[in-house]
Amino acid sequence: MSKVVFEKTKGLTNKEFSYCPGCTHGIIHRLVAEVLEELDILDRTIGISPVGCSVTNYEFFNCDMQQAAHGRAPAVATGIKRVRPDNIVFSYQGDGDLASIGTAEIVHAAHRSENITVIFINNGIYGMTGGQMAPTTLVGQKTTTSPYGRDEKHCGKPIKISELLSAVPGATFIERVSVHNPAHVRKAKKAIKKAFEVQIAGKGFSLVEFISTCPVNWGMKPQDALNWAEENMIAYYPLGNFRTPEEDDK
Amino acid sequence: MMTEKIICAGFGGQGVMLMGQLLAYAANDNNLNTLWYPSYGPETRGGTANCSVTISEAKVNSPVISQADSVFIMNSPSLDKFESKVKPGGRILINSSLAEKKVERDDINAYYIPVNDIAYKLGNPRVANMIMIGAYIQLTQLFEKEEILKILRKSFGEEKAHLIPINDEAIEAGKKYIQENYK
Amino acid sequence: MAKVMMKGNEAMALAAIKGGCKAFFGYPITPQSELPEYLAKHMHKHGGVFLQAESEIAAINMVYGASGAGARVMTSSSSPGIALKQEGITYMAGAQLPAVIINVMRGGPGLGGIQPSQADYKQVTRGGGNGDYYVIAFAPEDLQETVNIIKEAFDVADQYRNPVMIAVDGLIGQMMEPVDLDIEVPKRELAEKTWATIGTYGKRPPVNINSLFLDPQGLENHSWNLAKKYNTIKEKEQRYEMVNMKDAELVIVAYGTMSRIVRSALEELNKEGIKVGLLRPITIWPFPEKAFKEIPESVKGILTCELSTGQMIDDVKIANNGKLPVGFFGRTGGMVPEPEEIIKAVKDMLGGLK
Amino acid sequence: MDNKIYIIVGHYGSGKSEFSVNFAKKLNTLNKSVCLADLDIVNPYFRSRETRLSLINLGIDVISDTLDSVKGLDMPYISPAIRGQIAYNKKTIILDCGGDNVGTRVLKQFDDLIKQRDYEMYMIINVYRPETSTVEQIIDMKNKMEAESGLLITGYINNSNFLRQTTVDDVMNADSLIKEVSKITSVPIVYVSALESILNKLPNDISGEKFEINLSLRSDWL
Repeated sequence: MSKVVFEKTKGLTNKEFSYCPGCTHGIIHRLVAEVLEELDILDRTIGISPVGCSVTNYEFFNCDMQQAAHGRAPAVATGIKRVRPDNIVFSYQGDGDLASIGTAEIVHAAHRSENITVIFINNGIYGMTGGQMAPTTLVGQKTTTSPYGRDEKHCGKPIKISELLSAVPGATFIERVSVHNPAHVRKAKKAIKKAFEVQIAGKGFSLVEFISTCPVNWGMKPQDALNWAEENMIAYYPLGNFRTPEEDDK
Repeated sequence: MMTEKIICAGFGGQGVMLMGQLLAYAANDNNLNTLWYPSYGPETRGGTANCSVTISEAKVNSPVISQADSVFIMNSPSLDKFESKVKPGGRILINSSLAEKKVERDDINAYYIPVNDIAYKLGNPRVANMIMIGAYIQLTQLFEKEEILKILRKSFGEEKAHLIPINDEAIEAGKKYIQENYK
Repeated sequence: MAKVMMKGNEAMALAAIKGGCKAFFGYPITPQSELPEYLAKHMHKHGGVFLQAESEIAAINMVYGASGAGARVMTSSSSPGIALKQEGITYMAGAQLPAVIINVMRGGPGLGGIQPSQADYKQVTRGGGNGDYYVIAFAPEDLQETVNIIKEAFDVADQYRNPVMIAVDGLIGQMMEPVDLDIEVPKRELAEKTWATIGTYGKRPPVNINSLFLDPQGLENHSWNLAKKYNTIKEKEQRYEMVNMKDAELVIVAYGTMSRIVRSALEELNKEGIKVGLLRPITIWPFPEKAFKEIPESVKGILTCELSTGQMIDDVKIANNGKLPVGFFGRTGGMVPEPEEIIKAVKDMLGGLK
Repeated sequence: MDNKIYIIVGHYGSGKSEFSVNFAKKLNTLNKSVCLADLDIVNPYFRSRETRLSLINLGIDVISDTLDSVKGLDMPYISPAIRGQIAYNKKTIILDCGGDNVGTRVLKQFDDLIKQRDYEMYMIINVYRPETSTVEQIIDMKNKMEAESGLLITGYINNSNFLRQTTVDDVMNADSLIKEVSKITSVPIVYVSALESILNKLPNDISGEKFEINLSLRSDWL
């Protein structure tokens, strides 16, 4: 009798990912989907697709989905959760979406401690529109709109969303993770699980920030991109938990 | 068909809006058509405030009153602004405690009532507007005092029920002032 | 229930509750703030949700989410706030989501002023955001009509899966009139919201609320399907009132507060023996073009009266199609004319026609 | 079997995609098994993928993004099939890149695989584009594109034109400028490309093999 070594999660559809080779969207999609399945909440989950490279992720997540305007996913999530508090609601957003155009929406969703879960992908660049500078682009990093490297005197230092949101009283669970190696992938999945458990328990706003890569727009091979993320991104964006529900913090 | 168009004008805080609303509520209780319309926004906070009320047996159309049957003037600037809005033969009720001037027109009926002084004597300066209402219902016989009090009781509720007697006194004082000074 | 005296903004809020509204998301702006204030006080008593959003943009996107999740939902604002909401409104039109949006119009452009205005006519009737779409727009003239229309509007929005806007000027929001909130309004036959994202619960495949089309052909097909829907709405939902048309020499086209002022003017003109009719659009989109076919032969000209420098006049000209001379009278910036000004405009126009 | 990789790079708007499409068709008529991969993720318009269907009808493989999109789609997904084709080593591959050094950045994904194969990287030059109008500018662009891609440019293509308003003099003036570049950098001019009406009038001693361009990406009115 053959043993099943790898079974595709029910949280994903059969559609093949459209992402570039080496893009971490695929693995993060899979982790989220596995958690939804393992927590047995998939059939009551409503997800929100952003504007960005993952704009069509409603094709991949095997649950009800709504596609939102650029940056507005937390507001859309709020609308859904307020009228359907028994459903599980998550938004999936990139750094242009969440950390730039949608800063008001994410800050206020955290501020109200909206009982939703946010999956935040930070790869320091705008992928969809072709490699422009994001608010999270590192100082010195070259993009199409910072062709000489990001100059902090010109456009500031990269924004640290997890730190920023953990200063908002309403934020219940905030953790920054990475998926650059298998050990961190396992850790990342735990964080996602915790975030959804916080929501299931009705404890309020949860967000997991992923240090992610964009090999194509960074001009690197996938493995080099992972190494670069580990050496440069994580140095600036430290991994770890920033907020956890008080009663669990022992 | 009866139609009565009223403009109330004064400072914000003098209860000008409430005067108009009371008359509109009373009209509705009497199954008359009515429309109350305020000047709104920053004007209502400390600046000049005014509202207009139309009461009619017919459907009320234009909310804008160009020629008023009755105008309440609670302060001096309002007299300058609204004297021209009184229709010929109409009436103007002036708070002579604050508006010292007399009207310039001779085709309207002016009533000078020192409502602030009377209110002060009654022991509550805030009921000046109710003295004006008393004067108005005495002049027009449009509503009974009891109808006005009924609306006040409802809007004050239990919490402010103790304010009913002073308002009753104020309306009565207004009525009396007209009876005694404009026979 | 007997008639009650209510302020326009409060009456609109209560009408929404009576119309089955289960969620409200908004942001304060004069002259409509009493509306969210009223709902903040009362919505929960009716099992509904009230939430003050961080901005108009967030509010309309909350409406998008709640509507997508199958709820009867409303937002309200005033002109500059509606401009901010246009992003969400076009997404809703694209994703075919119903909602009721109240616009208590004030003067513009820019921050403008807080006094009554109808200068949003084009913002309201031309879709307002990007893309080929329209919102169904009602422009009632008094509180009773406003209340009845709001109660009906939720059904209209659900029937066509499209946002419905109630465009009233600041005066209607701020005034008090007796109003009966329990008058029965026509009910529509509504299909179950099988498209709503409420969780699959293992009973059906996942659904998706979306306005993105990767394939231009797909987007073209979608746009033509929407156009077909809008044509049905044009055919079935034009609403208007014709007043004093018999033997009229002139017809005034006016809506909202302006039509009330015109009514007062018509009474005076009638006393003078001058016969003028009123064509009052109740829907401004679809514009009541059908009404223009009912204008009698006796009419020699059309006078458009608006609280703007002239926006609806374009639609009047299209509907008139060159048949009769079209004149204009307008006040704007929050200035509201007295009936005498309309009377003068009528006499001027009639004088020019003779 | 010619299983070379031809990489077409150049300044934004220099005519890379037009050349790539025409080049693919030409190689196809020479009975080569051709695969055209559109790597342009910089700008979603005027890309060779727009001619995808007509090329497929000719038997040319076309790889664009993972969604196989045809028209201006703002989804810059690089298909894993491109890597597969390069490694497969059986077909003549044309890699049509996006503009500038930003457009060559994507090549970094495959540079090791490409180096294992026989490749040519042609830089298309239109000296009438403002940022490649001097010898210094062209050489600067070449250096930047090589740095970003990790690959070396092996030939120039003189594609200098003003679309339908191009004259023989325009092409000749460009020829002398690019010759200068060629001399300094020791990289040959491999083609001179133009519309047929111009190409026929060019002298035989002009640098590079004459290559006829048929406009396929621009509509007639452009």
